[in-house]
Amino acid sequence: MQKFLRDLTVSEVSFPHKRYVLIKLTDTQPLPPMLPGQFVEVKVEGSPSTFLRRPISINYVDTAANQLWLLIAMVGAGTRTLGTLKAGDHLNLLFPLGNGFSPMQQQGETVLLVGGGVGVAPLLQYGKVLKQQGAQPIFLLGSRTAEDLLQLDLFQAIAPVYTTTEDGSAGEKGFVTQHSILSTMHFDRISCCGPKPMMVSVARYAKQTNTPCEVSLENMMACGLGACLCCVEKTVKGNVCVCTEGPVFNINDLTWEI
Amino acid sequence: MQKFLRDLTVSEVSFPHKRYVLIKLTDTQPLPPMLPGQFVEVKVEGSPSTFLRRPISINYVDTAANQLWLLIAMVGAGTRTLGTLKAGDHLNLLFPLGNGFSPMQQQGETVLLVGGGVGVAPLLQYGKVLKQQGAQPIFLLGSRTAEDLLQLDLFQAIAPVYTTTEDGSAGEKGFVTQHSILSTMHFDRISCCGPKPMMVSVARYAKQTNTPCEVSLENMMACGLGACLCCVEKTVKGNVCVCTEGPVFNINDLTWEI
Amino acid sequence: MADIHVNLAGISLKNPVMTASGTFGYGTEFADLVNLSDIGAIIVKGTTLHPRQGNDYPRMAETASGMLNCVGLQNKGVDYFCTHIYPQIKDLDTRVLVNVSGSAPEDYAECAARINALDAIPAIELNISCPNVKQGGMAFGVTVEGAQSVVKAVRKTYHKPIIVKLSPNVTNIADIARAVEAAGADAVSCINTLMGMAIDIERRRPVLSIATGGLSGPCIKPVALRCVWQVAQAVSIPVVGLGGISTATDAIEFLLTGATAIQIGTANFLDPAVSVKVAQGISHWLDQHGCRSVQEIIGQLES
Amino acid sequence: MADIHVNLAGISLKNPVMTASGTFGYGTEFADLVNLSDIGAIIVKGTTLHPRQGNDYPRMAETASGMLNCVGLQNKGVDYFCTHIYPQIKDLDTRVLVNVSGSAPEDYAECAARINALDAIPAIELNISCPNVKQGGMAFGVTVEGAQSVVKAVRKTYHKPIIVKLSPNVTNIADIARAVEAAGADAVSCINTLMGMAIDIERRRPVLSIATGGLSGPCIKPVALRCVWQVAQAVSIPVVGLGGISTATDAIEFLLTGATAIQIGTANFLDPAVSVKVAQGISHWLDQHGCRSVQEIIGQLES
Repeated sequence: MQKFLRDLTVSEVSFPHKRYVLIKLTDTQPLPPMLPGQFVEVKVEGSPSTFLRRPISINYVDTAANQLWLLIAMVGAGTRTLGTLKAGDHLNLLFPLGNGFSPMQQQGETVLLVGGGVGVAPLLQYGKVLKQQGAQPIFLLGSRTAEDLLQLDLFQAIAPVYTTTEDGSAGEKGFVTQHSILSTMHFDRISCCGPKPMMVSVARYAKQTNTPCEVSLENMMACGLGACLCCVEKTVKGNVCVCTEGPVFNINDLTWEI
Repeated sequence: MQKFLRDLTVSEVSFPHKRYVLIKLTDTQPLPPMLPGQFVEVKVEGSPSTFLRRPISINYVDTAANQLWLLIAMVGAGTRTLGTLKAGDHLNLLFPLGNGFSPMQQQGETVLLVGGGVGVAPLLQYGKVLKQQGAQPIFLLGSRTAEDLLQLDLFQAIAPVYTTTEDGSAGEKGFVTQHSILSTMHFDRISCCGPKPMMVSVARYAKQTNTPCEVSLENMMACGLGACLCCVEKTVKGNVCVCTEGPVFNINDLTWEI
Repeated sequence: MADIHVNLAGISLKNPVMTASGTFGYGTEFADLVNLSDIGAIIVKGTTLHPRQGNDYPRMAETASGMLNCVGLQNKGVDYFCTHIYPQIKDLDTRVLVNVSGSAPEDYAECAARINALDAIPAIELNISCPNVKQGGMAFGVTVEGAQSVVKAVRKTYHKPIIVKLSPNVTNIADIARAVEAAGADAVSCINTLMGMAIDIERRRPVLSIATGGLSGPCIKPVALRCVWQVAQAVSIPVVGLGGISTATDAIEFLLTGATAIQIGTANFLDPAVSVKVAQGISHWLDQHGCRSVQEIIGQLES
Repeated sequence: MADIHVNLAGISLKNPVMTASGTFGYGTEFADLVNLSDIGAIIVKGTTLHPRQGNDYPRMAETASGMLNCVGLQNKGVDYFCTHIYPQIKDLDTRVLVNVSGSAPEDYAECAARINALDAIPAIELNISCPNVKQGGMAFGVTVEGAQSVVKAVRKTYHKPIIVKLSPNVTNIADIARAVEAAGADAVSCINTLMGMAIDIERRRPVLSIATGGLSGPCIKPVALRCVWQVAQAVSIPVVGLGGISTATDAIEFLLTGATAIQIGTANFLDPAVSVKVAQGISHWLDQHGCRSVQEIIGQLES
């Protein structure tokens, strides 16, 4: 897919929760085609300690409004600086990058979309697209506490949502892999995005139940274009760049111990 | 004089001219005593290419309003970033630094204060203080064009102002050292701040007319405290720090070829 | 419009801006984002005789105005390059050079021999300064003998211009430059990365999988300028300057200091189109300053 | 409250934070702005046997996340220090060390001898790595022989702990560290500045009066960490880490990597109170992480 380097305009900034910022971007020209699971590399201005671009997954694409949404966890100086953007500011994006999640494999398939923390971000767009294509997405979203469950209303508008929280303040108490639907329901396949420990245990579940499973990795990267070779993941084909061969991988192609 | 490291609050930002910004700062506690000709070192936030503090001369001290004014030429990334400050922002200052201009030497003395470009900044406070002490300051201010003549109204409120512009758009055409008052009037002494070529020619005039003369230097500096030894000027006593022995020097102590 | 074409050891470049090895892939990765024809030359990533998997992840750490990497020459080997990559890039409307690395002089020589057969590759750059591989790599670049052993071996099998990429991690880079010139190098490029390290205090470990890595980015520009200055005075072959260049001003600094051409490395990660912007910026600056040709500034530093 | 006191070659410091030579004057310049008693040690500016005027202006250039300087050891000489400065600082409630430099081993030895007589100076730091003086300075620090010649000469005249400040501008800093240890050094500090250069393209000249200068600031921290890591593994005497430290996190990185104490240099120019903030930050971090003493992290890097 063709990549672009553009200055987009910030049309709206909101804070679903104090540690997360949702930035809605638009452009004077139509936004290019983007696949669910692809990501962007943003240039952070005004943060002396931030040298490299920051890879951010595509949260949602509102084609009608020509808007691209980025849901960002403010964990470091770079992402905190992104949280200071105001409507009207410009943000330089290199996008769309990576391969994205698999499109629907068969009409009506049930696809479990498992997200943890800010890892839920790309699942919103993916669930929407799967639904449009005729699949039956089911969301399983986990977080530390109820207030870390992001964009719940938007997820619920698309498909059924099941949740877990570590403190039990919402949904079932515990980790996503402990949720009861995993033992009561069948899924044709699973797509997962979140902290690595979570994705590993989801991958184990998938393997045990012989369910096809893909995960979205977040290895540290510089260029996003496959040039710096820094974000490599060890796969059955050897070291490959997460930015170009991923970020989404089928667990059978990884060398995780599951 | 005791030095302080404080976060002052920006109370007002204005632009006398597109290339200059006037920042008025205040503090919750009384501002410390400051001498005319002393300077501050400001910490520039949010400018990745600006590593060091920026030395800025004290333009004016409004004791009643507990305000410190900085008149800044926006020439580089650091000073341009200072131009983006808004009322309510904080600015970290290390101040007051340096020795300042000489106080009044004798009641009623006529002191010619020669300023060029943004070098006029410290002369506003100095002229005010001399006037208060009972001297008769006279301002001779030069610039490229009329619009580069800064704070004219404020200077005129203190004492007579004579001007030159290189393009003749205001005052006499030419450089300050070509102004007619230098041949028609007598001055007990001269204080000067501006581009080095201007200060050198003023120093020549002073030497020829046996007029005591001090100049304020702007050597590149890092610490402002006499520790880094980077801002040295070659004087009759050897290399000395402009930040501690200056910025104001009597021309007889310098080794300029005049 | 000033003439910004340069001649580098007999190779004519439409402008002095090259993309540094390992920072621009094979060029094709950037084709959507920049017009490759506007780049003076592309130096494709480090190529070795045999395929290499490189080092484990993590390979990167962000630092103040720069980054560390310990990729470790991951590549599919020279034969894969010749059969799969070369056909895709041989017709690019720019110069394509190959960066060659190895673990022994013989490896370099054999790898270079196979590239010698590729008509569309006018020259190679020898990487004798990679800080991220255990055998060879930087080991060759830090001694006169080691550097000469590689250049002499390659000189026997490779019959086009050889550019030798020098390491800054030495006591006297001028000595190494003189040594490779004597051994038959046609040009030198400097500098490769500075050896550095980053620490994760929470995990109490080095950030990088092999502890140390190569530092690049604007943070090393002052060191790179000093090295180019020292080397340009020491040798009569052309010098290619690199190290933290991200603007036309940076590039002009290197040209004045004695570089015939410059390379842009890490800056490609921040702006994929930076190389063309720098080339245009050099041209614009020359016009502004009444220079008819870039030759009027190369090595014209007064001191 | 964790115990952050450290013992450096027999000298007890109330905390591991020292201010680096040439960045904190004689301490007194900063007395208005920071409580000197809260600093582990102050290393006063480079002192030579005879007065030195240093290099001409300009001596400084700002760089990406750092600065270049070519002060060139401007100081009024050891006798002036003993008679005029020492009386002002001998009663400070912190450790005051003197950094000694020279143009010949005999100069170092004679200068050290006069400081040996000062009871309130518990140790000296030998600067064998100043990149900004023509004779001596770095010349000694880049060879095993040169480094040993200075240390051996001083060892004869100075009878308290000697810390030798190492240059990063070498091929193998571990070799130099082993050499000075063998010659009788009680500790090493690393790193001094990296040799660099800045260019003024409009004037077509180097920015600095002597063309090159020493690079310092956060930009060199990765190189400094690598050097401390290499040196700590090479010698059994304590290592003092410096190079781009401006936060407690930076300091902890160096301590984990093997530094017994650290020095803060260029950061003093940005925040005169940074040294105390770093000392407090180390203490806070240790408490947060359940460490009773800073000893629990010194050299505790897993790899």
